[in-house]
Amino acid sequence: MRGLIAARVGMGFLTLAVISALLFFATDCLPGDVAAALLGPQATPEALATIRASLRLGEPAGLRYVHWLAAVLHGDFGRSLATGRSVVAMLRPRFQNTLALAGLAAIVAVPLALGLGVAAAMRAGGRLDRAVSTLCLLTISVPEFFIGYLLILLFSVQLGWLPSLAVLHGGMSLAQRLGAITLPTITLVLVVLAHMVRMTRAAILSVMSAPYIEMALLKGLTRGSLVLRHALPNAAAPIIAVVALNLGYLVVGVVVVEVVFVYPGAGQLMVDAVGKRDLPLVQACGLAFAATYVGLNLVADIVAMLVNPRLRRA
Amino acid sequence: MSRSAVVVAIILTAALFAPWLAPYGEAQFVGGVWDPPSVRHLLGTDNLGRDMLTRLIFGARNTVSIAGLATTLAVGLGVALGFLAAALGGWVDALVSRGVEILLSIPVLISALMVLAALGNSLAVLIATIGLLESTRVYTIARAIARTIVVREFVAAARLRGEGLVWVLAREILPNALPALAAETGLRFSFIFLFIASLSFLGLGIQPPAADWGSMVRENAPAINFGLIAPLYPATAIALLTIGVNRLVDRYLAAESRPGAA
Amino acid sequence: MSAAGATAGPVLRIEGLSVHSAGGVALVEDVSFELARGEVLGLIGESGAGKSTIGLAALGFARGGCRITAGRILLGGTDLRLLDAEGLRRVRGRRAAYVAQSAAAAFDPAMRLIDQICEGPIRHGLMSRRAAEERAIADFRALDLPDPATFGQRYAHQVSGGQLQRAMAVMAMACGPELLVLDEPTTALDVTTQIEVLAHLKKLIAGSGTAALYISHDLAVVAQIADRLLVLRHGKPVETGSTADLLTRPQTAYARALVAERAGVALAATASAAAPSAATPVAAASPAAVLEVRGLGVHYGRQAAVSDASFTLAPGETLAVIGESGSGKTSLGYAVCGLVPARTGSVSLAGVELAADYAQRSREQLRRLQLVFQLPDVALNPRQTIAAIVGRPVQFYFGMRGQALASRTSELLGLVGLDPAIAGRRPGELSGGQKQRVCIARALAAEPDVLVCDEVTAALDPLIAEEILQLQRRLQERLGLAYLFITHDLATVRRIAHRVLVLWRGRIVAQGATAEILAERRHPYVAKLCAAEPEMRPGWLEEALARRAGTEPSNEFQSAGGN
Amino acid sequence: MSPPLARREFLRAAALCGAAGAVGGMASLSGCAVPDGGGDTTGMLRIGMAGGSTSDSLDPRTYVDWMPINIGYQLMNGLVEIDAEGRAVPELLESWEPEGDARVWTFKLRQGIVFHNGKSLTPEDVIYSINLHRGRTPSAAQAVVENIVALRKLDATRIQITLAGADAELPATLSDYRLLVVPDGFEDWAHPIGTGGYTLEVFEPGVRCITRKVGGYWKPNAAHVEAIQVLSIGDAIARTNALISGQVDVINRIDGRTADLMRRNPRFQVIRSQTGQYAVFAMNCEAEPYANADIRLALKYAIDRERLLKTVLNGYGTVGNDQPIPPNNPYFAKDLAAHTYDPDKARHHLRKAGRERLDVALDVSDAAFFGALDAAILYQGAAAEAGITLHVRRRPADGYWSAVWMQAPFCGSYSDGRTTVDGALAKAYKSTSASNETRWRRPEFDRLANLARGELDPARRRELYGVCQHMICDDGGALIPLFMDHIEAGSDKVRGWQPSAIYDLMGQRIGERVWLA
Repeated sequence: MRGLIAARVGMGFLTLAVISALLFFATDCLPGDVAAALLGPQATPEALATIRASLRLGEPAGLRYVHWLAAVLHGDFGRSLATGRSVVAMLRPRFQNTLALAGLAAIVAVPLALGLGVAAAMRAGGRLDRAVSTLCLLTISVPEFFIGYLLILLFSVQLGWLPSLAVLHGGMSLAQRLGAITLPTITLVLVVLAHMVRMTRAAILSVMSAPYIEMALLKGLTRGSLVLRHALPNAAAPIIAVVALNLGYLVVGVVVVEVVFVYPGAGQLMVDAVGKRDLPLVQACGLAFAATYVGLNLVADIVAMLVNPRLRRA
Repeated sequence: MSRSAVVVAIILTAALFAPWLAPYGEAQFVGGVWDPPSVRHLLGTDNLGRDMLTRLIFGARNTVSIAGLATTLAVGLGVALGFLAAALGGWVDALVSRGVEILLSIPVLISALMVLAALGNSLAVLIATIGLLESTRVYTIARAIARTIVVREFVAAARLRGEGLVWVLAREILPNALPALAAETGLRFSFIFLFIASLSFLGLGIQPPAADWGSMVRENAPAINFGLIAPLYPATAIALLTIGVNRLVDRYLAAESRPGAA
Repeated sequence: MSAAGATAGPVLRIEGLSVHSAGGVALVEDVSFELARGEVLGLIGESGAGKSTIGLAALGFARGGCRITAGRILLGGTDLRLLDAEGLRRVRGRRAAYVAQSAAAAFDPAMRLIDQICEGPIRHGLMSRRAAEERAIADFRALDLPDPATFGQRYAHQVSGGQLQRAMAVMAMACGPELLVLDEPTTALDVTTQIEVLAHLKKLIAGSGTAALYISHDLAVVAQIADRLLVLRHGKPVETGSTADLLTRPQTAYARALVAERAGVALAATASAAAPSAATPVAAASPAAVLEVRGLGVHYGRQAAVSDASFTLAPGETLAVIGESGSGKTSLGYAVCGLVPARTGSVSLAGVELAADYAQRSREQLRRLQLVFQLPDVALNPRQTIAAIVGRPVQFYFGMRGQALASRTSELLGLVGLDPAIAGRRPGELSGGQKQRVCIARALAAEPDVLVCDEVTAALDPLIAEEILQLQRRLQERLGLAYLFITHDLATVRRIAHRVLVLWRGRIVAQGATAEILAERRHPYVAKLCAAEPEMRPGWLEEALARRAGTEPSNEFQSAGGN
Repeated sequence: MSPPLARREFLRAAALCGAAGAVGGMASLSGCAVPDGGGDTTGMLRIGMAGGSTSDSLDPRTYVDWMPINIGYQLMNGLVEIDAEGRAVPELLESWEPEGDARVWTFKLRQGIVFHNGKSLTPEDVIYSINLHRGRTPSAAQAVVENIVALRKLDATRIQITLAGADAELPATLSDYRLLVVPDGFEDWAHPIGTGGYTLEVFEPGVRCITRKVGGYWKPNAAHVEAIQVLSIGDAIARTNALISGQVDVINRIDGRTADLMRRNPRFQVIRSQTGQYAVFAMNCEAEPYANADIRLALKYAIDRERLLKTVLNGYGTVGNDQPIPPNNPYFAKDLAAHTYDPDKARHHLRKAGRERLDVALDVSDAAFFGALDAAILYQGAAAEAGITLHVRRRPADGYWSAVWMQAPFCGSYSDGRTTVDGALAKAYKSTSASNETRWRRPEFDRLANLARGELDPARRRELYGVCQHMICDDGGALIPLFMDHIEAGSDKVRGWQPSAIYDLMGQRIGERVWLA
């Protein structure tokens, strides 16, 4: 078990290194550079030259990447080309916001999805099953920004219960904070719910035809304990995989929700950074997202192993 | 014919015969902005004063063709790589899986943005980009499915006979993986609609004046604040096609899992 | 044998029971019988006779899509067919319990054994958790399971087949049911483990006074445990009576065939060592060996599955490889085929040494050495038609196409006794016997010199197994095929093998002509194998146990408990 | 020089909802409960505006987008202000005198002004602040002050500026929002020290900023509200919803349709400013086929400007006539023939250029100007009538201004209103301009424009500028279909809110001007 984990963590770092290189050279080959992005179209050639000189943009990309890598290995993620502020200082509050929103959405979505998935599996073919699957297909087929707009229209404009702006800042009490991110959380829950419910239902149903389920039935167990005590633990592996995939989306994929709810998350920061070719910031955001994603996959694999006794002492 | 089959059939005929069915030209301006439904415009007009019904019909053609091509590319690439990784294992599996993990961990909008900004926003590049990015997700599912089949005896029997890798993948593994892959393809087809819509958030997406349902939801979204239902038409169209396709997949799965069909 | 007297009325009375499949086919038609307290009724018949269906009906259950269409099922006076789902649920496990054929599949792999065993009594509100656990541990001790106090903490994959089967019995008896249904509980076990489990089951039933329905296709096994027998064929009752009467004076023709077939096997076992039975082929002296194996060693990680195995196989000869499960028989066969790369030693075909890994062998070498798997269900691709399965090797090796291929395929199907019309159907639609014939046809399509058969008859009913063995002898005589025949069933060895190779913990402990090896019982291990074969007369079990208890062989031969 | 609309934050620009001009309004105008925005909002003016980005800084040399400019005017003061009629009026410079040929100017400093750190305002401070943008500087305002040759302190209250070329409207040029006055030698841009009505309390770039009122503000009738909170809200629908649900008092950049809707509800007010902001489809006069004057005219006649005004802006703007001076500008050439939509005239010019049909591509993105994509689609429809096949190529908003603008031969662009006519002409039409997007270089035009700039006699100057406008309109490569109004909206509680002659939100000085009823 430990050997396996060490290997996976090692692979994780390798992945992060490759991602940082990929992001660097991809952003670098995009048209324009940070000087042009900063000064805009009115920039005079002299002003552009001054900035480029001060930020050492003249050096070849490879050299700049090596400088950046060397600095990172010493724990210094460098300063933003656009603002000169420490990249970590810019990213930390926003990444905390992203994790907070993703965490809250996960706490609501995962149990709800498992519950609905199990319930649908239990009464497969019944009215509840059809209702749940229609709800899932509906949420899948509506773009997330549209769900966001509809929620804002209903809850903050019409009913006025909840603010449509999820602008988090120091001065807010916990209640205000939760109030502010309620609508974005509901949007995210609806977006990831469907995939998890359908996969949970499919995983449980595929296990329901196993001989030990028939045996449990012949032992006179209720359908509820049949599904919860016997089917669910054995359907855990595919369910954990789909939960990890969706948690990854909650962290990595929510740029659009951040725009609609004006939520100061890391997604928009990264999009801004790419827009301005602010390479150190792009790298920092990219690595933060990648580390979270690789970490999530690792945890998912370990949990999957723990749940399956056969692999526990592998 | 079940309800969902009828819905999908209607949408496909609309897609195939768009130019003949549509009452007006794809980009023809016929009225004011968001005019209410009338005799001349059954579903009213869109954000530029074009006939909504015409846009939906042409939108069907573009959406189904683009999403269809992208899905085919995504599923084709994802399944091929997934099966290879499962069948060969070892360094092939490790290499491809790490590569996929890299692509999966970069926010999808950022990767799309980089590729489209660098290579230009043509239709081919758009479909290739969506296909490539979505194939990473198909890969993970296909690999998991193939790994359960590769260990079966009949695969060993084929390999023992000296069969080549391609034969084993295509004739031994693929037929058994089809049911599960069908479920994944159904979902992927719908996710790709939404991908096109969110791309238009970055000013990307297909070249105007072509219509696609995802972008139409995007363009007409503000109307809801005026109590107008303009964006609901494309949104409903996407919902109907998504539910229709996935219900048909469920029906195929039920048929597949009946005894005799193993 | 407990007294057969009915005290408070029959525990189970089934009247005119009929069960139909989803497609409307009658699986069971108009079956009636009674079961008194403490009495054991044996249900005998080939697969497809409806035995399991009746067993499950006794718990008011019908598998996948089937429906109980007629008759009454009275368990202690209550007709199960009148109960709703909740009523049935309260009966199952509590008043009537079920023991499945494969314990490995019937146990939930993700839950500790003790939790699954105590689940019944706790959920039915009969006992507290602590009381249920204490009772289970007591039962473990009664059934000689290793360190009973902690045995329950293990998971199903950490326990041997025989131990699991006993644990399943404990689980079934946990609620002290009135009726116990045992569905072929020992079939999946090898001979030596079978005796132990049978003995424990008999003791358990006798001790608790529970009525039992014992389902099996092996007359000799049922004879040891059942008071009365009911013979079934195609879902209809054929004959019923006390075990002793039926075994000695079977009335109906079918019953007689069953008894005779099983007796034939038994007779051969008891025949004096000297006279080789007509059925046992004599190795024809023949010149060059078609297959030569020198110092073969196979390792899984650090564990040696086969070490230093050497033997030869002549054309047209059958060499049987016998030994308990876990003795390395299958590993040997797979190593010869290259499916499992051998660590040491060499395998040569017609004098030419083969690469250890099949992938490095030439197409011609692969063609001349074919493997037939044990379980036909998994050896055939469910999505391909029979024509595709059997035709592919012909197309692959000999490049035949179109009409020539079609006629060759039909010829092959005919060769193995199958109607060519099934070419268009899929494996899922065929019976076990038919599927095994397709596997053999596929192997023959390559026109091989050597056929490695890995326990090909183990999963089949005796009558069908018999047909497959006869088919293989005919093919051997016509095509000069050489067989490397892996099995744990001595009867099969006697019927088909020229020479025998006995494997124990990966080593060859004996090798020679069949009659010689089986008759002389020189080697203690071979003796133990022969002694473990049940004979079709009541009371044999007690003698065998006494014999085994008396001459307790040194612990090295203690059954490792097949896994 | 002034910042074009939101072109840096491409996502915000894209998020400006590609829908033709229609941005979220309010479905039903029935009253709805107004949730409290949190914090002590008594006397706090809450502004929700587009134009903020995570990389904003308060250093005037970096001002390119709206939010930093708005905050800048809260903390600091400029040299000269532009009033509602567009005239240059004194701010920190009390009065000014040109000498002889308007090449040398003397400015008198307002007295008794004190910085927030107690230091009183001196000529050295003004000179230092202007020099920040001269010479080797990363400032984009370098082009604005390029004409200044020498900057001298005359005495304790006066400074003298010598120009390379005469400029009759130098004071208006000095009203540029980047020429803000800080103490001599000041460098700590994270905590700017200015003479404005407010001091900085909280600044989170791209998120929000709070400034608190400073007592004793020298400017009469200004700095009424206790505090100002500016929130960066990129998405137009989000901005509108924030106002409707009462989370902010003022929002900028709403579209024509939402404006109509807001107007009908007494709880809200809509402010419309005509500041000379215009959209342009720029043709590269040095590239084929745009080098041919007739091709340029054909394209100018092939666009339906009225339909664009109605559909894209819902009427909130005025039809443009392919030259940068708006109708409400005193120097507007009234005798200019309008290029109204005329497919036949377009075909006529095509035939003069020796062609029956024309096939061209127009690169565009919503990062160019608000509703650019929809305008291009409408143009495509109209041009087809004139036998012109216009391929609209939608380009990603990301990097539009570096990858498409000035690269593609025919692309969408934008210009904000200028404080002076010369500013407008110098920006994109003089041969020497770095951002001459049409590469239309006419020495004769340069000579006339510079002559006009130095001309002190208004009548003569109007005549000269008239000729310049004719030259651009008839021969230039700029197809300017629309002048676009700035539209902003707010709750009726906000008082003293007037349309502005330049930029929006009262020339970005709304913070110190309005009060809450």
